[in-house]
Amino acid sequence: MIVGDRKPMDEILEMLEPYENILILGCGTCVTVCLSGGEREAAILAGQLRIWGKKEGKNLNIMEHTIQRQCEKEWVDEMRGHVEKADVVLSLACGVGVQLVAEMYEEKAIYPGLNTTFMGYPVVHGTWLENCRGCGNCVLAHTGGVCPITRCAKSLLNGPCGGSQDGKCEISKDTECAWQVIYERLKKKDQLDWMNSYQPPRDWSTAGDGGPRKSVKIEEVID
Amino acid sequence: MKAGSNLEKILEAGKFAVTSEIGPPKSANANVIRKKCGMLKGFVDAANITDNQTAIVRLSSIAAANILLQEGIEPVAQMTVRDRNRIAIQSDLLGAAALGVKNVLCLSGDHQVFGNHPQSKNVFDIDSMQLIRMLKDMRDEKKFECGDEMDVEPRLFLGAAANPFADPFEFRVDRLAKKIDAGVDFIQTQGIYDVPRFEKWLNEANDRGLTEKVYILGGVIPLKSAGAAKYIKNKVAGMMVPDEVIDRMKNASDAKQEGIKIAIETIEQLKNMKGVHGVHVMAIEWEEKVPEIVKESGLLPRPTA
Amino acid sequence: MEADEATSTSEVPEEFRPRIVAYCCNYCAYAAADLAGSMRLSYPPDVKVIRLPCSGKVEISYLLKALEEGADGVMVAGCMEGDCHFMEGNFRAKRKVRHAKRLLEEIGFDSQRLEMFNLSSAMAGRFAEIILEMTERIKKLGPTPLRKGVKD
Amino acid sequence: MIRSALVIGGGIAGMQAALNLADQGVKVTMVERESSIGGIMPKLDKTFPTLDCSMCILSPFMVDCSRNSNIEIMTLSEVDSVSRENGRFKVNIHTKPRYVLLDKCTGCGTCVEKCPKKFPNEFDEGQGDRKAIHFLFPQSIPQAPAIEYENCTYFRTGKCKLCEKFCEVGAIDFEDKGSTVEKEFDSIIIATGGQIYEPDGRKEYGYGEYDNVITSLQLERLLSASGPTMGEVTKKDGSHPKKVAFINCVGSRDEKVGHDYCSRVCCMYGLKEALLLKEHEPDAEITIFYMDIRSAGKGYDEFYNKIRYEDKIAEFIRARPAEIFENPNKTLSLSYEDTQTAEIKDLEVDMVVLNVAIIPSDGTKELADKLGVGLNKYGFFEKSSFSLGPLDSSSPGIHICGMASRPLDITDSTNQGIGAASRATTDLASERTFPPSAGYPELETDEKRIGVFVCHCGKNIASVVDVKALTEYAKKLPNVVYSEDNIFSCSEEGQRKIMEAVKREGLTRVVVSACSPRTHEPTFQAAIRSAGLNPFLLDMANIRNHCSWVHKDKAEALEKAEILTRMAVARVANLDPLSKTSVGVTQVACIVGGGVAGLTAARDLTRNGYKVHLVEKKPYLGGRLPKLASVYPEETSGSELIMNLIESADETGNLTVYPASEIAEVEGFVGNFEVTIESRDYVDYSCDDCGKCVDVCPVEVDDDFNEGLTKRKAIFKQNTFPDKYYIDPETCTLCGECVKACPERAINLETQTSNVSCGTLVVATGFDAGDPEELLKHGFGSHKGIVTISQVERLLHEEGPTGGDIKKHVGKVENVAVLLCADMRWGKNDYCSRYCCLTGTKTARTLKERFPDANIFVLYENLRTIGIHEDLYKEAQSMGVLFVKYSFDEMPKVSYTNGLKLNVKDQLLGVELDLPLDLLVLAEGGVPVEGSHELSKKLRVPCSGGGFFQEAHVKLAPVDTSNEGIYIAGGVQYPKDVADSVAQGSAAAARALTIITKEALEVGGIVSFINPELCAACLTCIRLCPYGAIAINEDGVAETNIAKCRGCGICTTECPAKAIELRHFEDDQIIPMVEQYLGEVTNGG
Repeated sequence: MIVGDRKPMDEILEMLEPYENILILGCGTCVTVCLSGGEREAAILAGQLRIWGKKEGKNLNIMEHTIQRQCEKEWVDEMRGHVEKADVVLSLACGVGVQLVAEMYEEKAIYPGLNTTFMGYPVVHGTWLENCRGCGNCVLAHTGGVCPITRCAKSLLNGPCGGSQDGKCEISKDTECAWQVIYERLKKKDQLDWMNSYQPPRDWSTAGDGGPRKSVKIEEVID
Repeated sequence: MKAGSNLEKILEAGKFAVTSEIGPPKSANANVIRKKCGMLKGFVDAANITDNQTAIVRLSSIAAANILLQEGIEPVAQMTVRDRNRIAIQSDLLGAAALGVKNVLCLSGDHQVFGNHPQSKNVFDIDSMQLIRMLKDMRDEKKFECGDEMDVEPRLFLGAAANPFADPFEFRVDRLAKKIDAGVDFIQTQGIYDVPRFEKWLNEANDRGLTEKVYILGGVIPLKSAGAAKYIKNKVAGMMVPDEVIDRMKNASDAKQEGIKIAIETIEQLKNMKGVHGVHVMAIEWEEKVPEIVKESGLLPRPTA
Repeated sequence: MEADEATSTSEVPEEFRPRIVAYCCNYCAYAAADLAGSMRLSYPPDVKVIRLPCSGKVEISYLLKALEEGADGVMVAGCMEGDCHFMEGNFRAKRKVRHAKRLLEEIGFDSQRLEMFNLSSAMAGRFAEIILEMTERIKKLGPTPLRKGVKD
Repeated sequence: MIRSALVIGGGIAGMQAALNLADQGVKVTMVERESSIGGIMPKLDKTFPTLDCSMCILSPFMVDCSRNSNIEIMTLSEVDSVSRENGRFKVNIHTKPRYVLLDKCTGCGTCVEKCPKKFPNEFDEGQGDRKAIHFLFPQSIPQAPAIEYENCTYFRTGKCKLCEKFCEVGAIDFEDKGSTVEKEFDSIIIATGGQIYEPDGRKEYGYGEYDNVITSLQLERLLSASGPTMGEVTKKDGSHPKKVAFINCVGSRDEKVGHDYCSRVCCMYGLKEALLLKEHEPDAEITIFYMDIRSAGKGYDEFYNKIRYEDKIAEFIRARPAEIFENPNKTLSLSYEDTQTAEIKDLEVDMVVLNVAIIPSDGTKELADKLGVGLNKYGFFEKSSFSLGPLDSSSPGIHICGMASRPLDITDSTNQGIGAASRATTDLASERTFPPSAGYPELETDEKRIGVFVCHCGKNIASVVDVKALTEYAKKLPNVVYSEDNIFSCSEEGQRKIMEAVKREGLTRVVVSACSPRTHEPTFQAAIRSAGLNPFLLDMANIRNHCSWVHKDKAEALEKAEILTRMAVARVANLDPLSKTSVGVTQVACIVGGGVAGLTAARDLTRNGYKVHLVEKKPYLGGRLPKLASVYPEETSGSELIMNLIESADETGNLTVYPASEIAEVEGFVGNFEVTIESRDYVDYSCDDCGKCVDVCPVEVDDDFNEGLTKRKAIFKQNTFPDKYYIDPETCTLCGECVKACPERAINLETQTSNVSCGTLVVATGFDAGDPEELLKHGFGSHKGIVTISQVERLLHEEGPTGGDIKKHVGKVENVAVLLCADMRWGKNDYCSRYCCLTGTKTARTLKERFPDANIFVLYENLRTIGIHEDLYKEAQSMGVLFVKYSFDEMPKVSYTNGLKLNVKDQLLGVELDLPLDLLVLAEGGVPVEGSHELSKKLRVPCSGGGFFQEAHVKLAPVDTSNEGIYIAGGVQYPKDVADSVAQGSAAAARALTIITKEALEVGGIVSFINPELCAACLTCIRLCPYGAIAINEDGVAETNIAKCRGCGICTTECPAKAIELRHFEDDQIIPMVEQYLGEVTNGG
């Protein structure tokens, strides 16, 4: 899923400073599941802002609303009534959602309430780990299902660097060395050949280094 | 001859090579480098110039290499893939070759979180393995990475690092084999304190015939204090210091001298190992001690190639 | 008011009676409050208890809501750590209160107005003490800044 | 005829027995001679080793007893006489006058306040005061005071009657003469408990004479937050003690006072009190005088180690002080011989705590005579058999539990109390009876018509809160259409008025502003339900406990009462009618594990008339017991005991055995589990014992039945059930030779899968004896003379590999050492296995019996022959077995290269002993059986750290698990001896009976509800539910299993989509209370 973290409050308050009618817009999919932008987080943020407003002597009208997905036009369109009542929308969606809302309500002030951090999964309740960078050229078939592009701090392709020790990455003892994991998995499966042979430089053009990406399912598109 | 460097010649001649390392200053002060050159001249066959080691900004390794050439010491320019993409690397090394640099050490580079610009964006467009192959192709095939041809190729003697003390240990010889396959000419290893582990790695490399395909220079880093030894053991990823070594440093009346002694003992051991073709003495900010270490190890005078 | 009742402090104007909401676990704090009654322990009347099945039932929005509505203080009281009737509800409550305190601090609201306490059902004396402690604390902090009314 | 039982004694064992009987449809009369039930537990501050508040954990059980319609509590009562008629008991019960009428008293306590006389409080062990009319303790059940005749001014002088004057409900009755009733019962449970030894027999300690020598129970009261000093530990002069000594074994292990048994609990409560004392008085210097620290139980040794070695709470001195002198400044001087240094020393302290023994409670002899049951030599009730009948007296139909038979801790008293509930219902023809479900009326209108009833509680509320004003105030609250005040809302009249008003005014919701919902909500729920209203449409404002009793200022109190009432009105307006639903129960049990605990459970369940599926991993039943030459103290062979159990269960026709079988999968929940059993019982019962299969079997392995001393084939037979050949599936290679050789075609090498439906599961998979890895450290396996106790049992067994002659194995038996804690407590396994001191000492004694001239040493670190097993220790000692204390810091060293030798440093004599040995017996402890973790995952029952199954509560729910309907018994929970395993087997059976005796279970009510429209299927609730009650349903969203939900509400607060509500505590029922408290008061409605 897409993981996000709520923006620092100072930044949020600065964005909202000029406005009185504020809509906190939650998103019901990824950011709900990663506990950063769903109904509950929207309610908590709204509560915080109300207290802040009263404390500052502002006459704020804080509204909360959560929709299924802010990254789909139809859903975003459905909340037009709510948006119209607000001067500003603080979207708790990922960057995708914020952009679509901004696009569909061009006349409104649309601000992000989250920093979209990465794509990952919860290791244990409350802790998420990044494990895909969407590089557009998946190598998982060769690496025992562990992505070296994402999980190796140097995105190496030819095995662990000299900083790998006791299964940990050189950048921190809390980070596991992806290549250690890959090595163990492949060894167990008796599939070390790929890792033992030279891997040439990658084509990063699919990873966004070739400019903004677009995915077209030609079978779905009527020209 | 691949590059015709002094280092290459000494190794080709089957002589025991000695290299050392010079860290460029964190400023534009060329005199620092010149001073260090003075210390090393006549005691080493070549000296490495580090490339923004531990991701701390220092004077450029290629520029420093040029100063070494002026001072009459053969440089080994270090090149990491952390800060440059394949375009910049190829360009810089063409320049280096044009200036007369003949040795390059291909490295991944320490991650920038350690350095003084932890907020910077890293590159890692290619990895050290791919860097070796890219430079080999430039030298031997006269081809850029993209396949385009060039007329005058960079003649570079290609080095790489090997770390027998990193994990997974079983993969470390495989990785050496990969580097050889990629086209490396010589290897400088991580600093050796745990000699048995190094030997274990070397024996396997010998068994697989790898030491006949590449020159191996054992890394030696003299210790200054017991505290430094403990720091290296606990804090530096990919390095091992056995407790006996720490104890020796702790119990010594003159710790610095003990560090030098340990370094010399290690070199003595390396000299007698099959598959070791030289030593790489990394006296970090302690370059003045290199002559003593080289001398006491019986490696003087340095042969002329 | 009787002279020996330990509710008056010198610093704060006499008329300020704090309004404090206490979310209490049915199994410990609420029971301790009941026992405090049985033992006729006296404490200030400024706290109103809301009974919950477990302190783990406390939501962050309950805490914020009370403050937003103008409570001068909010407290959560759960079982002693390790003694939760529902295994670990009090630990979840502890985390929530800690988080809520952070949320308050980041909007510049004094998080001392919110506190979590742990006690067992037998600790009637402790309950009275906690109420006194919280009342005193809030009296020192003065009325909630939210009741100053809207500035123009 | 309705099934009925008499429980004598209302302590923890008696309550557990009564609750578990009542919950399986038995009418229970509980007779208690004090004015409240509770026993000793209400006096305790906290309980070891978890330091739970004693009253907190006990109180719900007491309240349950008082609310259970199958339980009649008779306090101030004793059994007068007993006779038997047609297999039933006729019992006369005499009740002493309370002088307070229970049907009238509301427990308001005004009388206690007004009573002018104070006397030393017996409940506080003579510390502090109480009135002549008093509650035994604040939470007493029944919630009514009693007048102490001897101390009452009226009874002494004929004047006073203040209590009567102030009682507004006329509950005081000075004419009360008490009563005697005759009742009939199917069975009787003795749960009369024990009492502490009053140490006046040890004059040298000056108890009762010196100011600051107190008993451990007195200290317990001082530590208690509700004790006489409100939790302050003070000396007689009111100051705080800075130096305190605890003396263990006061009255225990002490022939002088005639209690030479070990009281089993004192080491642990002593440690606990030392710890609590240190918490109260962080500067206090504490010294503990001890003989052995007997911290033998789950988590006990860890508790001891933490206190002694990690936190260093106290100094430990192995000595028994000879005498105590009181100095003029009231400090105390102790003189003692340090047995580890042999020096005579003195110690001066401020306070001495005597860790006193447990002795039979007063009146035990008289009661035994009335019941016609015997007493043991210590004066406790005698059991039919120590090991196999730990809950039975020698008289059929009369059962014993708790400390009535021997000193026990709360956990074991609970085990026995619950267990007695299954023993007392076996082999009966009478019928079970359950209270009918009261029904949950629906609400027919959306109209909110709220009635508010304000209670005076006599003067309790009315003297502080202006009740009339509050009643008028309530009338103006939103949606309130009616309000009235009552003198006592909870009295019969008060309840009738509420019911009438509900009907007359068409009320749809009710608020009672009175006392605590914790005590009175059920009362008023029942009242509105009788008036046709759903019981969940009620809320209470606690204007007594939280208001009138704690505030003195009338204006403030009224204001607070108004707010509390306003809040309750706001909540009740949004409450929804809830209902519970019936789920049918599969009235069958499944037992996993066929050792002594599992078989005991099987016997009790089958003899209660229920079908049992018994799954055993081994191809034969019996577990460890059939291997034993003798079971202490019965001296009967283990296999005989097991065969008796099996026959007793089998003859009912209710038992299905699955040998060589394992649980593959468990689905479902309490009342309806689906269990998949995989069986590898390859040989069927047409086997005619010819043994040809054995001849052809090519697999030879160590015979585990003979503890590896001999070999056997993969197909084999042992002298236990079933009586046929069988194959050990773990070693069988499925080669098929036996199939070909069998003339009866009795062998089929296919795995059979059976699916069994059951309402409950009992897990009794036992423990494994000995940790091979640790035993290796003593040379086990390297020398013939180094054996385990299990091996000795086989070597002494007539049917064992040497025909009972151990000499055949080791040659001569002249020098023997038994090493206790061989694999426990000092290395990898840092816990005490509890039973090995017993088996080790028993082995030493048996060997001494066989070889009187042999030198036999027992090497111990702390000798833990707990309870009456102390007998065994003394017996062995008197026979000449030598006991040597060693230290874990200087472990005994074994050498065997040049003859077997052992070197040990005797910690008491300080000398090193070099012992040449013929036999070194390693007393092995218990470790979790292989596969415990896998089984625990299948059952969704957690394991505690070491791998033993985790009980729901270490003290009061020792056989329950966090998965309701699944119970544990025996070694799977923790290593224990046969008697304790049997008691737990019965306890698990009793718990299982509370499920399968019912045709249906009521579920639902206050449970969580997940709105499928909002659920994002994020799994947060599933991960965080402590009871595994939530799962993703067929529609791909989370759904609560209302049978598993316990209503904590944790899921509701964590759901990121706010899709979950806890019924009865929904956001729109909580938030309006906050708004009504803090917002502007809305008038009118």
